[in-house]
Amino acid sequence: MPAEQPRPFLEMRRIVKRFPGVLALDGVDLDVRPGEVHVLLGENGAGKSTLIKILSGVHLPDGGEILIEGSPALIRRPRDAQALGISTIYQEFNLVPDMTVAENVFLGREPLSSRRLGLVDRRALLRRTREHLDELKLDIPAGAVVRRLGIAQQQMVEIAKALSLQSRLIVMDEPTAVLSAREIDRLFGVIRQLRQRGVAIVYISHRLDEVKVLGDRATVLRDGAKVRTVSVADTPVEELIRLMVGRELGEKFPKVEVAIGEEVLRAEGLTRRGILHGVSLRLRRGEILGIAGLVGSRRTELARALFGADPLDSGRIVLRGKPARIDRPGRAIEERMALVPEDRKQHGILSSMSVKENVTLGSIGAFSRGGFLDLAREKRHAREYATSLRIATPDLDRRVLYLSGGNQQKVVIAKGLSSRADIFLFDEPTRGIDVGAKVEVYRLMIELVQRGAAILMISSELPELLGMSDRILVMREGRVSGEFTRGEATEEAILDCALRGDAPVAGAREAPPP
Amino acid sequence: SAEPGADYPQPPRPSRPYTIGVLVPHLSNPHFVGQAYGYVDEAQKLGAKVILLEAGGYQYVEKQVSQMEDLIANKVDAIILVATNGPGTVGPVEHAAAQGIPVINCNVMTASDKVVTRIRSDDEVIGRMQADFMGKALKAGGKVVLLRGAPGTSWAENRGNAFKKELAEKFPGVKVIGEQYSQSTPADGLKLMEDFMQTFPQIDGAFNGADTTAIGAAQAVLAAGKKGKVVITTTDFQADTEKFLREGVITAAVVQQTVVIGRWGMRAAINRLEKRQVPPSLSTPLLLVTKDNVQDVDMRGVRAPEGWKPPTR
Amino acid sequence: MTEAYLQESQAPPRGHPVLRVLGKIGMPAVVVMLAVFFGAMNPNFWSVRNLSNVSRQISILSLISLGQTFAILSAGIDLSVGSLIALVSVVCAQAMLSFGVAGGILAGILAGCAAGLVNGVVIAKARVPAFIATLGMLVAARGVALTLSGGLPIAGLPRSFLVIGAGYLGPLPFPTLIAAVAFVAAHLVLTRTVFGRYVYAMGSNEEAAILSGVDVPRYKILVYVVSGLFAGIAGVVLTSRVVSGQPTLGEVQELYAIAAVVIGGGKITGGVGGVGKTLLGVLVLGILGNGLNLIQVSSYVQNIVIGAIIVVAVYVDLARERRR
Amino acid sequence: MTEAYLQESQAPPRGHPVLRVLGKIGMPAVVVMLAVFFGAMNPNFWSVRNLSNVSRQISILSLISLGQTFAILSAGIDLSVGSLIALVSVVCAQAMLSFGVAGGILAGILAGCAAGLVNGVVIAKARVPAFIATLGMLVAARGVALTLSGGLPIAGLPRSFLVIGAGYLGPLPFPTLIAAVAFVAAHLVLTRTVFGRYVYAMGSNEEAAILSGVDVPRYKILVYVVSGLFAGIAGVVLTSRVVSGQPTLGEVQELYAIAAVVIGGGKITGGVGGVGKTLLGVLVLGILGNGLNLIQVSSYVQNIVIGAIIVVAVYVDLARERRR
Ligand SMILES: Nc1ncnc2c1ncn2[C@@H]1O[C@H](COP(=O)(O)OP(=O)(O)OP(=O)(O)O)[C@@H](O)[C@H]1O
Ligand SMILES: Nc1ncnc2c1ncn2[C@@H]1O[C@H](COP(=O)(O)OP(=O)(O)OP(=O)(O)O)[C@@H](O)[C@H]1O
Ligand SMILES: [Mg+2]
Ligand SMILES: [Mg+2]
Repeated sequence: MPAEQPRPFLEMRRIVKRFPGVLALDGVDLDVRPGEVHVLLGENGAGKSTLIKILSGVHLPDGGEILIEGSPALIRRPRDAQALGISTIYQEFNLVPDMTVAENVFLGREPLSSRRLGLVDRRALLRRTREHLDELKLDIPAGAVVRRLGIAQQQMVEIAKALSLQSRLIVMDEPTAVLSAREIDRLFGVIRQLRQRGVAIVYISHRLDEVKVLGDRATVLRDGAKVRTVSVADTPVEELIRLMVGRELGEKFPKVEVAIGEEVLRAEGLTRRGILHGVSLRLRRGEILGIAGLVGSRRTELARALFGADPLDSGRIVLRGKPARIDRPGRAIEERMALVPEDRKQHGILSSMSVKENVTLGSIGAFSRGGFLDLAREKRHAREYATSLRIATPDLDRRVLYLSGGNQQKVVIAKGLSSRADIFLFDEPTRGIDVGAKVEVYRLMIELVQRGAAILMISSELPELLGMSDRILVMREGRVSGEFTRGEATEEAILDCALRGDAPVAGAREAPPP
Repeated sequence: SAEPGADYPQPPRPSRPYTIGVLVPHLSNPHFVGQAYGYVDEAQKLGAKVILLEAGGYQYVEKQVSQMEDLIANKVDAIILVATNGPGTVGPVEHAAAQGIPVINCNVMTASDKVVTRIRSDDEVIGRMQADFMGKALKAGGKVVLLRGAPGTSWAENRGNAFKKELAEKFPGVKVIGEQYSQSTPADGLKLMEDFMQTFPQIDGAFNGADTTAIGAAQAVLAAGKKGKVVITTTDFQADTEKFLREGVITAAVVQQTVVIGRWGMRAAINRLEKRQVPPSLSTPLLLVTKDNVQDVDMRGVRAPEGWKPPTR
Repeated sequence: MTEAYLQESQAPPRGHPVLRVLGKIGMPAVVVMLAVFFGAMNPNFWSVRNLSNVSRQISILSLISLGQTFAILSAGIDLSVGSLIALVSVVCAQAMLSFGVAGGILAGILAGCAAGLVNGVVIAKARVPAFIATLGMLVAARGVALTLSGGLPIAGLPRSFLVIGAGYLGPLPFPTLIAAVAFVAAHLVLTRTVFGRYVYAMGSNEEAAILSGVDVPRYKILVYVVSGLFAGIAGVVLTSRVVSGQPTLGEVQELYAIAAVVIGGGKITGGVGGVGKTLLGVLVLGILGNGLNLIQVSSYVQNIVIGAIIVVAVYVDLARERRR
Repeated sequence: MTEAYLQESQAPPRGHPVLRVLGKIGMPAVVVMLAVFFGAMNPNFWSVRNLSNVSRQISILSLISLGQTFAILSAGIDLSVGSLIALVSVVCAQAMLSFGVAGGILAGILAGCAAGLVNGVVIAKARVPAFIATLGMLVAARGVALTLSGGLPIAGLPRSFLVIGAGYLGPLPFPTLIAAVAFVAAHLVLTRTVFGRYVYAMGSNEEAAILSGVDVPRYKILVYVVSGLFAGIAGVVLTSRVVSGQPTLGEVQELYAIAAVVIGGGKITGGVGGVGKTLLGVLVLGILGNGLNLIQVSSYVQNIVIGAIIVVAVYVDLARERRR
């Protein structure tokens, strides 16, 4: 890190932003120098995304000023930010699902073959997109329709898009949340190159290990206020956490060994053409079964198949000793299963409904007599989970739409936990939630298994898998490629098992001509 | 008594069965169902085959134009047209004429002169007859409102205007204080009359371009307890109109003999196809029906028989 | 979410100060404004008789708008309600002539529910988009009504039946009462029952609802049966008002029902809205329809005014939203 | 997205084997089926004269459906196209009487664009939902048309103007040609131009488009101007076809235009669809309208048949989708 301090590229001064019922930002300062990776840290709801949304013209600040290279800048629309050389990778995906990768990468700045007629030069569009994809070593077809890509592939496309802008400041709001080791390495490679080229980077993440390897300086936010800006190198992780959370955290993984009981879920040769190939697994009472694998290894599809959300071509599922026909999620829930889906925006939250209504949706039957709701009891129940997961919301009637990303994720988890289930399928449950809340989620998982539940946890965060699982299955290309007990599992062994043959994460279809 | 409409007599049954296309604006009120009966029944007697098409409403000129094209493409022998609209139907009429397919124009007139004959009871006369009755009924002078009927239709325009003109000329004592178009359903007539009665404390008479609105108006007057205090005149004579007229809620109805229009149209078509002389215009007599003469009305010329339905294929 | 972006990120709309003041209160303000205005132009507007007229005139729209509220909240739509009124009217009248008043009413309401059931099954099971399914029903139901009635009104209904449309309880016309009861019932169902909660859930994020165990097909079907039920009641009431079965009733009413829901503040894409909002929408349309007649605006010009007010009303309401 | 989810996760619909076979091909199969059927029932169906009739009859629906395609693709809707036809017709006819044929045509088309512009501004700038904005225009434009014309048709248009509606080029009626040109143009715009890309982008994820720096308001306005333009052309052609200005033209055509887009396979929520798909939808409706007349189905029953076929056609098409 350079000793002398170059003039900041960006200065944000005393930024204030109010939302109904929330003071999201309360006079926050931020300055970012060329060629530095500046990390934004803070609990869910601290104001990180809001700050960068103001920087990128999504929100208008209620107070404060923004300087670019010392001169005041007016950013009223995303286009203004782009014009100033600021590009952003948002926390929530912002691709156009029905358009191709290429069309997305160049959306808003299509190469033209005739400026006068506004004719798009499709060849150039595809060619230049491929160039950008290659930079990231992605073998996603430039003509693939984004809707058919996986969540991780979509994230990589977003990154490619942001890079293609040749910006001088790139904001990344939790870019790695949906990525696994391989993609993350590539991303970091690119980030280091950018730093060489003097590009400034604002980096938001809840993965402190990343912060350590990548960050130059870090600015910590708490409840919309800036706590302090520190040099990452000179600040131990525990200190960062204390600055964020304002208190000491207990151990990271409050794992408790629980007596493993009888088998509650058995899958035999689950097969879905082109997706899953003869997957078998056993899940026992009191057990946390971790599922590792690269993105695209079909862990999500496995979970969805177990839950009856996707049809199976062959294979059988045995629940609590009895063969079960789970052909729709409704059946799964009747069988006291619960799923915390991976993609919260599409499968998780009901954004126009309140926090309360989201949390209780899966268990609403429990609060009704003859179809009529007992609203008071429902509210009490919802409050329990909201508080134990520390969901940051002014009140339980706030629409989930208005919660921060991590708090939305907490709502999704609460929804899963609040059901009467005793078999839980967690797909990337801690994605995007802060360190404090993670520990909270782990505690709740332990409580569940102590109460005799069984948990299947899909995760791309190996430390989390290693820390919490009793057993770990590794998947590759829709097959189980290995199994480890808590004792024998190590990061290297699992990665190796997941990577073996290093299968391409491709295969999304070409776009049909519009 | 003689079959109504005997004064344009039924021709002898032709040698070969003709196919006649009949186009009407719609088939969702007694007026046109009665007329449809006239066409179909007469055709049966004359051994002709009828292709009966409705446009679905006066507003669907374009659909009627298309239907006429379809009939021409389908090579019918003659076309009987009840125009949705005067100028709008000129094109296909001339097209048919050019194809040598004779066009008989009934009830609502097309603006084209390429038609064999025009058969109708005149809208102006309908308006005037109501005006004369209204004028006499309110000889002391009074205030009347117009429920004109469907906006943009020739009958609503012509009948209403004729009514106002006649009043202004012959009965200056009777003032038109309000007029409004509405879809011609009882529901709309009811609402419109309710609102009129709120707008004007004193209403002595209500003109109706069609009896669909008159039935609604009658309800409103009944509900307001003004039965008999408002002179309601109307056009045509469906079952409810008759009921209200007998009860003295509706005062007078100028009745078109729709069945007769139908029969005459078919007779003219056959005559033309059999190379007989057809007069360039025929007008079917109108009846002024009130409580006093209602029992002498010969319904055979006015309505389709109980339970008759337009042919469903 | 886009509207979040729009809401938070854009400066509040400029525009006439009066609008801005109104903007603070939104749709209720619009309703009051309209009433005050028409009252000033014609005192009769406030007369008990006229108000009870208005309330009776809007009872039909109220009923079908309630059904529409369910459909739209669930991210669907029911274009068939207008035609269903005609179908119900014909069925009800014909049945009444042979099976008496009770029989007729029952038959009419059942006809409405049956048609709704068909809509529901086509949408939920065959997974045909609601727009298409109910458009098909719009066209077909009208055809059935015309075929059954032969295009003729069905007259001669028993006097006793007419009280439904013409009767009063104190100053309150029966249709008004029926609509009022319907409003309360619908409100309770939407806010206090599992079904109501699921209606919102389906409209907010169908996939998430499915993964949360909501039996979406089943409740979707129920939604359209409910809409059909309300159309059935509306059809019976209207039949009584016009003392005859009419195959031509209800044309374009579906558009006004949808308009009522959206004017009130319901989101056409589902998940947002409610009975209260719908009531506001109905009031705007009802007061306009009555008031413009009372101040004798020509029916041609009425169209222009109504069109404009619909837009302005919603604009004012949104102005409030954005100010939050 | 829900249906994406459904496609993946639901078993293909059971249902009659014939349907299942058809399902493999989808909407084109439906079109062919209908044509073959009507041809078998009445040979005249295949006569050159009849086919050219059909092509002319669907030209109007084609034009407004194209405009509707833009609106729906952009996740909007244009309910006003039907009324705009009437407005255009009246303006065109009146202008023509005083300024001659060219003047009339120009005035008509400009009127369409102007109305579209109003729609666009209200939607994009005042951010009133497209449904409400264009519903308001639906009601208001009809009112303007009636007021301008006094409710009466405007006759006496110059003969030379009538060729547009009645003329031929070889066996091809002019309206058909005009529609054909419009189809090609619209296709090129949607597939080859930046504007076209943005239409899809706005419809598929408006927020993403905004965040990518697309000037969404500007292009939204353009979408409705285009829709108004097509309504303008349709209005002029129709005016020539009915040799007069007509304030009552085009009623409920908006519903059929939307239906055409969705029947073809366009997604009512935007982002998915295209000119080719819309053409299929138009053909289904057009062939039905003509064929049922040729085989002399009673007009009552026609409604029932059309309603049913609309639903079945879409069902068959979706069956194919799901098989993917
Ligand atoms: N080779 C491929 N072919 C087609 N689609 C793929 C492929 N790889 C990944 N995908 C898409 O990427 C998505 C994410 O991968 P998937 O969920 O199947 O595995 P995963 O291990 O759960 O990934 P994640 O780590 O994101 O949960 C999948 O839903 C799938 O649609
Ligand atoms: N559009 C909005 N409307 C209302 N409140 C909002 C909106 N966006 C954010 N908030 C609130 O502002 C606060 C900060 O949200 P923000 O998204 O910036 O948190 P964050 O630091 O990004 O959290 P996370 O780590 O979970 O992403 C939260 O309390 C959130 O509820
Ligand atoms: Mg965030
Ligand atoms: Mg996954």
